Amino acid sequence: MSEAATPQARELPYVMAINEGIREVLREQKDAFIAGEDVAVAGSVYGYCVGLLDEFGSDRVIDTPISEKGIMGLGVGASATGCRPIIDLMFMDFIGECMDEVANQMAKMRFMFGGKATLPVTVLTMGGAGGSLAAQHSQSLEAWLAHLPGMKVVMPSDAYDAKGMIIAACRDDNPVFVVLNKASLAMTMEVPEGSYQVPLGEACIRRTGANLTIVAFGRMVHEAMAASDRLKDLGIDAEVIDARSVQPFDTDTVITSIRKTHRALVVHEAVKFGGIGGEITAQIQEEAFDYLDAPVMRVAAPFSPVPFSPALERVYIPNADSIVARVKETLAL
Amino acid sequence: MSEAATPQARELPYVMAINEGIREVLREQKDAFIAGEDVAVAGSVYGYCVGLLDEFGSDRVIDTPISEKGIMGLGVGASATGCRPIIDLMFMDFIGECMDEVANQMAKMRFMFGGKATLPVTVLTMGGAGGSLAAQHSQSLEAWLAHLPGMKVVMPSDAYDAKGMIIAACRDDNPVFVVLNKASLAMTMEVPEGSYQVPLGEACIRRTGANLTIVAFGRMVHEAMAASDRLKDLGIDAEVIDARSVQPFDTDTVITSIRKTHRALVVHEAVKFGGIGGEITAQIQEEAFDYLDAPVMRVAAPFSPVPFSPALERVYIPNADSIVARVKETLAL
Amino acid sequence: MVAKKKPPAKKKAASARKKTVARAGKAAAKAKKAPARAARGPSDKVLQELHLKMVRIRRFEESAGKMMEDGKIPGALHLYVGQEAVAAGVMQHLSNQDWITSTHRGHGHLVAKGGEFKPMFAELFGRATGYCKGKGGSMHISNMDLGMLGANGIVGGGPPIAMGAAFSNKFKKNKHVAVAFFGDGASNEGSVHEAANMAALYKLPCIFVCENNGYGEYTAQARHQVIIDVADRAAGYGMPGVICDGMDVMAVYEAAGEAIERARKGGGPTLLECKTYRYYDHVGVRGMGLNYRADEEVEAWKKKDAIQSYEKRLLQLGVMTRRKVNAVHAAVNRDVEEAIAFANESPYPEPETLLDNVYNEQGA
Amino acid sequence: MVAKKKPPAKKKAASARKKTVARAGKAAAKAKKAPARAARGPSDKVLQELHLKMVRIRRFEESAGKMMEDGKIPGALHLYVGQEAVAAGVMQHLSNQDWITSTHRGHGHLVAKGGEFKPMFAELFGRATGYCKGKGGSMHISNMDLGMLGANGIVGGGPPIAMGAAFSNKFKKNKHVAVAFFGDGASNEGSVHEAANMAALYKLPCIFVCENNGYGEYTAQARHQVIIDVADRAAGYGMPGVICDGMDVMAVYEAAGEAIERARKGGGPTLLECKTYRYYDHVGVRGMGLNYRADEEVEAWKKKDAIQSYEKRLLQLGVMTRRKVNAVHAAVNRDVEEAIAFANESPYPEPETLLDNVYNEQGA
Ligand SMILES: Cc1ncc(C[n+]2csc(CCOP(=O)(O)OP(=O)(O)O)c2C)c(N)n1
Ligand SMILES: Cc1ncc(C[n+]2csc(CCOP(=O)(O)OP(=O)(O)O)c2C)c(N)n1
Ligand SMILES: [Mg+2]
Ligand SMILES: [Mg+2]
Repeated sequence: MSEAATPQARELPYVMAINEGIREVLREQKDAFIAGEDVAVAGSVYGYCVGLLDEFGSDRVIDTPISEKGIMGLGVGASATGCRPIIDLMFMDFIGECMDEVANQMAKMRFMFGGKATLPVTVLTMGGAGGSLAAQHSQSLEAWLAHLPGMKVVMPSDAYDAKGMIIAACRDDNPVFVVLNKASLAMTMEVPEGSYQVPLGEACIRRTGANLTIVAFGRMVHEAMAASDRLKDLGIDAEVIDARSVQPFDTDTVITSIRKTHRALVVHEAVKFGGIGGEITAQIQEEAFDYLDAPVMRVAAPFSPVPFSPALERVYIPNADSIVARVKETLAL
Repeated sequence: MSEAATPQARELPYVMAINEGIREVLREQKDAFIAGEDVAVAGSVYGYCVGLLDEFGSDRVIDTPISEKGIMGLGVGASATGCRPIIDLMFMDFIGECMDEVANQMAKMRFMFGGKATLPVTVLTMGGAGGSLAAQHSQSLEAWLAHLPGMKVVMPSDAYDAKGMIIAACRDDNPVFVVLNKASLAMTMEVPEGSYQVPLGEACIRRTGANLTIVAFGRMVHEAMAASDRLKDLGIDAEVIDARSVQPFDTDTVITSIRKTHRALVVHEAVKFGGIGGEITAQIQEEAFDYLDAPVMRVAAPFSPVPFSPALERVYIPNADSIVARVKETLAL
Repeated sequence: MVAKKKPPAKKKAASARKKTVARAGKAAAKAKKAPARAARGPSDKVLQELHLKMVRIRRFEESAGKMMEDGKIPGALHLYVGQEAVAAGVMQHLSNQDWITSTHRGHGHLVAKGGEFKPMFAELFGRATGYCKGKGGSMHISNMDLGMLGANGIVGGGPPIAMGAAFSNKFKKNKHVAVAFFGDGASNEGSVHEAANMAALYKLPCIFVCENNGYGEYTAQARHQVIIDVADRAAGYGMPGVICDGMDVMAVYEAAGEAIERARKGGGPTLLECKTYRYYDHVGVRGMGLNYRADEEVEAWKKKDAIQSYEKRLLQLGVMTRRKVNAVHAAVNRDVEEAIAFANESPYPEPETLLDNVYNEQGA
Repeated sequence: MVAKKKPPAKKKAASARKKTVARAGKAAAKAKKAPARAARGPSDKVLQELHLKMVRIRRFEESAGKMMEDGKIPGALHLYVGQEAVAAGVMQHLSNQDWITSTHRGHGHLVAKGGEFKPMFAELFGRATGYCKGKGGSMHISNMDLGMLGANGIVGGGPPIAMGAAFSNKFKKNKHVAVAFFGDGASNEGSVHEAANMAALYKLPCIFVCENNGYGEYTAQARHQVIIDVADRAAGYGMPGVICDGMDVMAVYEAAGEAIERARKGGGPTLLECKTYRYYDHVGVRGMGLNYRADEEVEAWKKKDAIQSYEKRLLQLGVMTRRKVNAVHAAVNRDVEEAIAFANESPYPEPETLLDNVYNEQGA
């Protein structure tokens, strides 16, 4: 692994970091291929598969019909029989079209077979709102996947993690969903060349703080960082944790932080009711009940489908403002 | 409505209460019909549709092909155009086959259309483990549905509620999932004849208690009652709340109880991680933080698919023992 | 990895094609010989309405494309330009009591079903005066009063819903039909398979109109299915499969008329495939700027432009004069301008309305 | 609400049927004339293996039924009795490197693929010595070493997985195939549609074997689809559709042989429909005791019993003697008894093993 070496880093947008992650995997794993709608000739509708067809050819970069059940079944069958498929599900919203293949086949086959099957399959999919793509192209449904024994689910918040987690997911011998965020595609940062892993199941402390722990998922990490800047002025020194992995979830890092800060806020883009924030909140109060000086706060989307109009979508998506407002309200600042 | 009258009650098993609920609906609503796999000629594989074909005929009691997407689409299209369909999804585990129709069409159509569409459709489905039906015929996936704005979800725990909630669901002008439990089919109790409603969104206090509130979903209500008997000997006087409705959830009844008891335990049959218990726990500590003398406890299934072997399924499903054990552990009794 | 050679069964497919194409041929021929004038041919009024429908769709879409490029329309916009003959030819047979389900490329269907420009542009602009109060946008634009069950952001999302609407019609014993529009790409979705089988089984008044424009996004038909004619799948459900020239509004009008009449009479569903083409990119006008189809191909199809060829025919037949035709265009242009002005001046929805319409509160 | 009259396309279906039945007819005829002896006919060894496979399946299932009624087998048990010729005729052409996906009615497929009675009964009994350590049971019984990708509790769950396994074979450029078994009822699932189209598009070595036993649970085929032959759907994917007598193991053997050989040679997928029948109820032996099919119908099919008719033929051909046949039955009975004893004595899985096998811990 190139972790040993010190690979050169350059500014790279999230979208190209995804591209490099897939590219590294296809280079290092001869049994790996990527299949999905318009990933080959078009290079994916997001552009993160550009150049893959040229470098790896049509046997390993495969355009599929519009058949999510078939595509996900391809991932199940091919991974159980010796390949390491990367399956591209264009929008996370389409998971309803293949949820049986995901939930009843992919996640359960190993267990049902008494451990005799191994499914090294990675599913890349795109979640999140922000572009007025309305109710069927903007959802964050990670809570559904995290509720599935046998499945791993990660949400890289930046370019570095996107590349590193795609590589880690594809090296993992379990089904892994890598939930990307479409509003982050153009976000740039320093990304090393070559191959490196960001381990699955490990949260990352983006900022250390003394009296509030903010646990954020995916793109919300950046809103949490912005909010923490403004909270400073209110005398709140927030520690910001990028959960990075939803399943498995890194409870230890979160609990350790809260034992120090005594206050917690969980923020995700998904609808609050039934969102992953409930699970995290429950775990926090189970493990750090006596350390909490205030109820664990949740900031998430309100209980409605994602609206089309920018005027409504703007107020729908959680952001730094709503985080700050929530903290002020709960801590009566 | 026959609520006014005092209808005669007789002992009825859960399965026949379901039958009467559907029967009352088909009698009082001329635009209602029931469609599903083997509901007509076979009277459903659970037997709760027996006699319906004879009474209402093949125009209103309809056997369908094995096509869950088509069946759920039938419910969406027929309800949006003036019918009041009852759609039968034989096993809740099959929802993955039609999750797009449920999540992206049924739950969202009204909102996406700016309120111009009304979908009075009720989906009956069967959840729960206990019969060694293994990983694909034993799941409890209510958390997926409760995370869907636009959808209502109820889980009747006994025969009386099963009949009354089916009638209430079918009279409601929104999509409603009635999640039944296969291990409760033979459970009998007094059920009134004729038509009556059990309102959606209202929890029910099954037993009043002083120092612990147990919030239970579906069949777990009976385990909670059994556990509360044994907790008495340990000096714990538990109040048992049958949540009955998952979406909307009756937070008020639960919070009021906890303000009195200062302790709470949530129990459901679904896998704990990502289960509805997390949401309920989060709401409890948000609204009654200062009243809690101990962390909110959760008792639910461990993180694995449902195993086939009775030897494993027995330890997999939450029961009175695991509830008592959890209480002892948390309250250090 | 795409199958190049035709597999054995191709023969059968071919024969099926001949049979069905023959029908469409007949229709087209009849149309060419003496359409308007023929005793049983459509009236001048119908011929003029077909023309108006196509012009309204074309102008609406061309303007929507511009508005998008001017930043007036957020989100994804899938233009119907090129396929006007299909929506016009089918919708000419439908009343507001007949239902349709549409696709992500749905403006044309709504315009042909009677959609007004003002609330349509307002919806695309995300304004409170839109058909969906700004909550749906292009991919969910709809109007229940017009019998339009919505555009749909899910490919293959419409057919099961249309089948359900057709079930309603049969249940209520009325004579109305439901039409499901879907693309060649959508034909590979399981939802279409299930809906078609159920419609045939229950003999529902449901017409499955496949607008085969040769591509699903950037993937050519030959790269997403082996068959050439989606209509070949009809036999697998026990329903008639018909193919017609989707650039010839008369051919669509006649083929759709037969299918819809059969459905109204209790004859069950039909799979009607219309061979057509979209002029602009999959999404937006220039889209991603990929060259996945040859310019020659695009030009060749444009030569068969549904509106120009139809206008020529109308002039030959004397159904309309050049002046009349120009007047139609001018009037439609005025409508478009007024509608855009209306949309521009319309207010955005108030934030407080966000949580409205999630549930029907009158419920229960 | 079921369509009674045959819609127009029925004619086409009928013709298709004739064509394909002709093929199967040919096969059957050839088989009848001089099968074993014919130069290119199957060897005695093959003929005897086919017989052994069917007898093993029949005995296993009959005993499993008894064990269930004796309360030894928990959960749902779907017996394969009656359909033995299909599993035997297809599996005779497969090695452990060829993959199959099965259904909820999967024991027969696993036995024919080489499954051993001891770990199979142990699995049905929920014991730790079962193929799946007692975690899967009847609906998920599987053996990767034998190339058996599992029974499946989801109707239509297998075909997409088999398509994926066939993709693996093509990707790895080996000559192995994948066979997806599914029922007439499953043919209406969208998953089968999507898998078939993709297999044809990529020309995968995938054979779709539809075991048409005339019912999906308690619903007769005429009440779940209009077509009579599921094979009619093959043309819609551009793959050959073949029908054969699923009660005639030689007919299945020959039809499957052709399809599998074509797949190994890169000729792509085939939809092979085998007309067969299940003797017992949908689930269990007597099941729900509904009378949804006439006793005469059941008896008529039993007259064509795959094993009895085949044994007659083997005796005529002199491939086996009555004594040899009896010896086979006796030996298989011994195997069954030993296996049941083994299962009975086997321990249940330890509660501590519950959370094992959810993830591959060696992962990453
Ligand atoms: C279930 C689903 N899968 C994929 C997509 C992404 N998508 C939107 S349009 C489209 C192409 C549809 O092609 P076709 O059905 O031929 O319609 P056309 O765009 O040609 O009008 C795709 C793949 C989607 N919206 N929904
Ligand atoms: C997705 C799904 N829908 C429904 C069922 C319930 N079910 C189990 S077997 C069966 C009938 C299947 O019929 P067919 O495919 O013909 O197979 P057969 O039982 O005749 O062998 C049904 C409806 C299921 N297991 N999975
Ligand atoms: Mg297309
Ligand atoms: Mg069958």
